[in-house]
Amino acid sequence: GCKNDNESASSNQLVNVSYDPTRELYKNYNELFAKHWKEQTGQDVTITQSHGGSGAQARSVIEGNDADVVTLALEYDVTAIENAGLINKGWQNKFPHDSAPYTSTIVFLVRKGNPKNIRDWNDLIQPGVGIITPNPKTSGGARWNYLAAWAYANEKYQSNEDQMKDYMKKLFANVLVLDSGARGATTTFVENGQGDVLLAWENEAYLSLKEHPDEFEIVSPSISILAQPSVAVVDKIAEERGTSKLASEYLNYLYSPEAQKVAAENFYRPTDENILKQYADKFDLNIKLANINDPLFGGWNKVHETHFKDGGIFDQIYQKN
Amino acid sequence: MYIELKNINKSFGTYKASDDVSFALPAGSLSAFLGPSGSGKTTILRILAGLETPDSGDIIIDGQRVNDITPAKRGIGFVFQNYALFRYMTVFDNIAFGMKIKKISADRIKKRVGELTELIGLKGLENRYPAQLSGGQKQRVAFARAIAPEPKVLLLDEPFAAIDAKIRKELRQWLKDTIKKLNITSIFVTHDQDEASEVADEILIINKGRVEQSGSPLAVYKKPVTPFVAQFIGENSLINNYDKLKGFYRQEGFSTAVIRPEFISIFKENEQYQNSYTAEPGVVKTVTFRGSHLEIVVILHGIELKAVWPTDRELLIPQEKVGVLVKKMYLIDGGNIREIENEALIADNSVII
Amino acid sequence: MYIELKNINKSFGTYKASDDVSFALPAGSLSAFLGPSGSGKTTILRILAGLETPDSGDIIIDGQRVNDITPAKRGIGFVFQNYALFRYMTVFDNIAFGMKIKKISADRIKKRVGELTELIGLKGLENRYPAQLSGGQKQRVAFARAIAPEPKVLLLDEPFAAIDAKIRKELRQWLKDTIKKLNITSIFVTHDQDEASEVADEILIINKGRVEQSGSPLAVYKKPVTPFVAQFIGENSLINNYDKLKGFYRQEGFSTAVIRPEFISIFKENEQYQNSYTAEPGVVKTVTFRGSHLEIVVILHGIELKAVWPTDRELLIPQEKVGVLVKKMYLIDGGNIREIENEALIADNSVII
Amino acid sequence: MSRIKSNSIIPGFNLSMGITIFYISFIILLPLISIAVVTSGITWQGFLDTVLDSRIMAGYKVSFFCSFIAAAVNCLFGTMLAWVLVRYEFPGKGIIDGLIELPFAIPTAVAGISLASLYSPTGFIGQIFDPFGIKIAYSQIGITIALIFVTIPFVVRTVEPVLKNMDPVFEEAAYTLGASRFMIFRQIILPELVPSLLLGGGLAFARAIGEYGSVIFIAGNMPYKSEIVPLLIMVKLQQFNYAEATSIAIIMLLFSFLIMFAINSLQVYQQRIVQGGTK
Amino acid sequence: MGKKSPVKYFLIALSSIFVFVMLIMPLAVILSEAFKNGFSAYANVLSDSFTLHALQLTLFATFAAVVCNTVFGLFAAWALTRFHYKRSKILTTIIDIPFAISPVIAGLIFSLTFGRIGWAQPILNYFHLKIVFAVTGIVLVTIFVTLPFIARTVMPVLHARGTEEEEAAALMGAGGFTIFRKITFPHIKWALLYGIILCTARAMGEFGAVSVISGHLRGKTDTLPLLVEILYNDFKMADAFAVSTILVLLALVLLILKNIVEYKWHSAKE
Ligand SMILES: Nc1ncnc2c1ncn2[C@@H]1O[C@H](COP(=O)(O)OP(=O)(O)OP(=O)(O)O)[C@@H](O)[C@H]1O
Ligand SMILES: Nc1ncnc2c1ncn2[C@@H]1O[C@H](COP(=O)(O)OP(=O)(O)OP(=O)(O)O)[C@@H](O)[C@H]1O
Ligand SMILES: [Mg+2]
Ligand SMILES: [Mg+2]
Ligand SMILES: O=S(=O)([O-])[O-]
Repeated sequence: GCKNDNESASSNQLVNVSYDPTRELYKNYNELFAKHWKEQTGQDVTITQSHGGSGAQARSVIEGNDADVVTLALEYDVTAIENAGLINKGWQNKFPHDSAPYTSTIVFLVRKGNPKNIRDWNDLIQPGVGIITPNPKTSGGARWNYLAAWAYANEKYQSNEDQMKDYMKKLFANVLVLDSGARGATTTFVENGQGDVLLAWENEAYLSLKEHPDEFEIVSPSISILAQPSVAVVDKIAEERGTSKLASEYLNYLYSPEAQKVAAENFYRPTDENILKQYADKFDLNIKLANINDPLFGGWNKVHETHFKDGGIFDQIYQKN
Repeated sequence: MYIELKNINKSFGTYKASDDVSFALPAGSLSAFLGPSGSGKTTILRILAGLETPDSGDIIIDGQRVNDITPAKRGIGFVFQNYALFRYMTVFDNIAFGMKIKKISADRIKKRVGELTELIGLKGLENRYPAQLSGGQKQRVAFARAIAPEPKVLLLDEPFAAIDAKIRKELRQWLKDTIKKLNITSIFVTHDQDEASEVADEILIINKGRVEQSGSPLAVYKKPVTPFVAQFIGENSLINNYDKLKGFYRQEGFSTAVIRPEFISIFKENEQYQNSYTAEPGVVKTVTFRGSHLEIVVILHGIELKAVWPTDRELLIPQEKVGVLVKKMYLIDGGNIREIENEALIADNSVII
Repeated sequence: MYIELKNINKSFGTYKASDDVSFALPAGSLSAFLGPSGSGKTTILRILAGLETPDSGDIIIDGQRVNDITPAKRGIGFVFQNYALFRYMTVFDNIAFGMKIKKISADRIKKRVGELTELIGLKGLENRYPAQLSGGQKQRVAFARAIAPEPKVLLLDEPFAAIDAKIRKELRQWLKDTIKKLNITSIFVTHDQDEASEVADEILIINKGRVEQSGSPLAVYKKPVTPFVAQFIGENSLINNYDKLKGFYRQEGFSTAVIRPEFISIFKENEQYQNSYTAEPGVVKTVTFRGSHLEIVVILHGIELKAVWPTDRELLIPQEKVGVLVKKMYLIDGGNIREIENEALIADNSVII
Repeated sequence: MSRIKSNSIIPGFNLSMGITIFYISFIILLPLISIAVVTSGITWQGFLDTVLDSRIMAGYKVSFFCSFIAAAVNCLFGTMLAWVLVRYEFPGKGIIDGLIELPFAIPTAVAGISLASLYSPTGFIGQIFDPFGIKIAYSQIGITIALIFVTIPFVVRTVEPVLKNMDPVFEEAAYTLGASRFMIFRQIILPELVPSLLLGGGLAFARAIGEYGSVIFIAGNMPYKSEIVPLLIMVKLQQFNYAEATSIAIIMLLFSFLIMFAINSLQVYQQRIVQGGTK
Repeated sequence: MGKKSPVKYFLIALSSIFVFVMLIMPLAVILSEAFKNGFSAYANVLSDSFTLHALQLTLFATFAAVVCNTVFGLFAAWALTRFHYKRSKILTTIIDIPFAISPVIAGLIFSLTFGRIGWAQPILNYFHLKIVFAVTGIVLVTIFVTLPFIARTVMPVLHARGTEEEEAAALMGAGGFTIFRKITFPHIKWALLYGIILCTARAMGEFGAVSVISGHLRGKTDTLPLLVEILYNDFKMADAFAVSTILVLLALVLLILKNIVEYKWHSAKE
């Protein structure tokens, strides 16, 4: 093939700092992309993956983990890297769909046969229902759980904030264990048999189902939230390392039909409508999905200010009284 | 007899630490176990106290067989070699310990501890910790602690071993006087014969787990009954060719002679003396000052003999020619001992009379 | 002089461990530091060896000031109190260590270690580890190790402290003979006066960081120059009301008298004796057998006095009436000492002559 | 400049002291400075607000309480284990002895997950207690259990050598004075063990307060009830709030030092009793 | 004195129960989870290249930490026990700090010192050094976390023994290295080995501090404990526990070694 003189050897090395649990997803995608890149440029590419809690991963990049691209659970976490001056402003618009190549949503995982007959958010605040969710303060995924519930409450109580808060209070009063991460919550629910319902990312719910097909079922609530894991090129680092082009292409290619299929196979909802339709049997397409940019939320920054900041609504729920 | 041991045996593994030990001690007596290191002194004491169980034999205290009775019930006080004071207790608490266990009232404990600190001369130091005491003071606290519960028998394992030479001497006398005053039947262990002689009414010479001889210090000194005792007690010269000395003849079976310094008389060359006829000419080899007297080594027929010389007489000097008279000796061999007098001297004296 | 210390001072914190220490010892001499525990003996030895640095003063060995010379270069052999043998080395390696450091050839080392083990009587035990030796054997290995590199000065810190009474006595003589044979200038530390007297040519009495007196053992014994020495040396009786004794009068400023046992003569009641006129009647309080002699405590005008009595004379018994003659005494007070004779005795004797 | 010099004849003072100080500075002190550097980015008021926040205070309470109980339990069982290992011979002793350091080698998260599965109400042990309404996992009991697990080696391994080297003569002395076994233990042996118990217990306590990985899986992490301080630090970090995180860290460090200092002081006091006066 | 008694059996029983509940049962959980999917699944996990790399990195970091801390521990023990140094108490306390510090904070302080936002960054940049989020950082925090072990096991032995043997050797003119090698080392070798083993156990198992500083780069900066967490978070419970068993196995090997060492140490003391 032809050799590009401008690119040094290191430019074929890519570091993707991602979150849990996207290991399988990117393992598959990286193979796909390597093939694609080879076809395109004739070069081999080595991609190093990094996985961890979304927030902790963002921090590691800020503190010195040299990531060319980040593929995190929350826009908020990517913004934090932006604020540290490593990602250029406007990264959300660099790639389609707010730079979220695949999405997910929040569903309920209940025990086989749904003994507590949990169908929708309202069933969760019944007395005697035990809920397992990670802590929105420490887990990115848990924030989606929380926001989905908030979207439901908004619908149900017609934006009456007092009633909404009351609903949230009742909901979290039923929470038995607030694990620090999504996986911890899943273990608590699945392995340790705690609670009646686990609030989980759709993809994680499917993973659990895959491991224990006979023990659980997934319940889709009437309304949920569109969880958009964001991707971005860490411009400053990519430039330093001369991988900007590769990094861009790496993320861009996520939107290709092949990559979208890989996402779907790994239980992420493809953003490509056509591919999504192909997997209609897999994903419940009837859930009404709120969006983080809806006026109700007004984007991550506002959400953080209102809900998750110290003293925000989430803290008020747990106000000691 | 107050304390009796009958045919006590005790082995550690294959090592026989007590070998058919029997003895009896009267009430109120103060006895010493004297013997070389490893001879089994501590073992006997520990068996008496109930800290070791004998393999066989009877332990009788005040007419009662106590083999199966715990130490505290035997009425025994034990003073350990390194005191074994409780490091985290004050002098008061150390002394009071045994009484507290007996649930004696606080008032009476206080009174008795007061008396005891008075007795041991440590009044006012009740609140000190053992580390704040000198060796001699520790020793006395250990003593007070042992006698506080008013035991009938007091056992002391090398009570003076860890103390300064000078203080040791003071303490010996103090201990002897105090024990006599309290009138407790007591046994102490030592490997220092001066100590045993000075303190004890009766000494038991222990060797290889056996009691070799017992009796008053002077009696044991003057009349050893086993070869071991003859050699062990006193500052002896041991010689083989004893028949070279005038007045002594080789006796069948006895290969070695033990000669005490005081068995030897030394005369200055120009001195007028009795028995000069029997004395032989020798040469002074060394003169050593030994506290209150001089120790002289003289050579006689090539044999080195230790003798004493008082500090207030005219000094002897090395190489000086002197007259040497060996008055008697012990002959030993295997298990036998025989005391023999200088025959020439007997003859000599009989002539004069 | 071979070893000289000049005005050495050393403090630990506020505690003055060496207080203006000066002395000089000739080549080839064998000296002893004698003093109570904590008096600063070890400190002086360690300063000499270079193990401590003095605050001020000069250390001179063989005419050379060695203050700033490293210990290893001072040519000093040191025998530590607890031997400090290298536990993980055999006897051979322990003795050879200093020579190996000096890069002496293996052959010569082997030869010298051979000689030394011969000298210390441990031939054949070269491959033992220190743990497999008895106390006395360890002591001798420590000695051999110290002299192996042929030091010019040998320092021994309480060489006998951790050894059995019986073995200690043997070892003393051995050490003395060996050092004399090797002719190394040596100093050893002890707090046992018998030991110092027996082994050393010269003793230095140390008290509170100061050298109180130095001289031959007999000289120090016979003529103490400070009150401390008078009390410290010998088996003394200390009395205050010395003017009650016949022939002695209270002297201005001297409140205490020190009387040695050999200053006292004791006479049986029915005995014929010289000076009987001057002797006073006393009563025997206790009789203690002390190895080769008896120690007698007599009471005279209510004063207890210690005296000696030979074992070969007719025994004294407690309560026996005896004649007591005090021939002389030391009077001490503060920093002064005075030797006084019994005036009655002087008069008495002068009469007879 | 203070004079750092040794009068000792033993060589190597400068070299060894130099290396020690350099190493300690580089590995311990230099990084520690960062805490101060980062925290200086917050006002004094902000610092106080952060560290005195009611949720954080609740966290201290949980952390200290559970760590204290864990350390206490380990003092009790650690002493017992040490005793059994030193004084008795019995089959399986080697296994017990060999397992003591296991908690060091197992990653804390693995330990936490295993313990959570054992002690959850459906778990092997949890189900025994569940009928009695006792919830072990997801409560402070669970936190305590995890902390006990990770700090087991400390007390056992500090007490063990002391017991091993203890002269039996003290016990014999008490025995001849008529003391019962229990009294001998309480009045003679225990005081001898106190310094090592303090040290082991203190180290266990300090370690427990800082423990994160093994606790969060079994804690339940309910605000005000079972949230530990390290988790709260993580919460702050999750919000990229470094200064507040290090503020809390400083408080924890101070507490750790206080504990160490207290232990040291107590030990000095003990030493004084044993060694007599200050020298 | 103490004959066989109910107390003895009670204490042994109680201790056994404690050890069974607190140590053996968690171990059993780990093993049973690891083999949940059968032995071949287990073997697959262990032969995975990332697992092998993580094992390699763990062993490397452990080795580096043990070597550094051994060297340091010996010098520190020498400095703090062979000489009367006024401030030795303070130094000893500082050496203890890593015991008292939360591992998470331990990791954080390194990140905040040597990381992109750390105050030492300009210096490191100048020299083109990368410490955190690289193997160096992992080694550094591992050193930090295990720093006290060796110094603190060796120090009491040296302390208890006094300095006379060293003085004796120095008097004969032996140099520092000779004294250490010939005189000191034989005394401390078992204690040293014991400290090394403790240090190794802890270094292998360290998670919190390393996690903060690793960056979790697969195949580069993942240690075994980190790999365990990633597998776990990836809904691969059995794989996670399978990897844990490597650590357990290493630990058991170490513990057996430790028992041998201790046995020898104590028989050497006799
Ligand atoms: N518990 C034990 N186990 C094995 N052997 C022992 C034990 N106690 C004593 N011995 C052995 O029994 C012998 C006698 O010991 P014992 O302590 O009675 O001697 P000792 O006369 O008191 O000696 P020392 O004067 O040195 O104290 C020694 O050889 C000793 O090694
Ligand atoms: N390194 C030190 N630091 C502080 N004080 C010391 C030190 N070495 C000795 N001392 C003090 O100096 C005094 C003299 O000690 P030294 O060891 O010289 O006495 P000693 O005459 O050898 O006593 P002993 O007969 O007990 O060995 C003692 O009071 C001792 O406590
Ligand atoms: Mg004994
Ligand atoms: Mg000394
Ligand atoms: O990985 S989480 O941050 O979503 O827990």
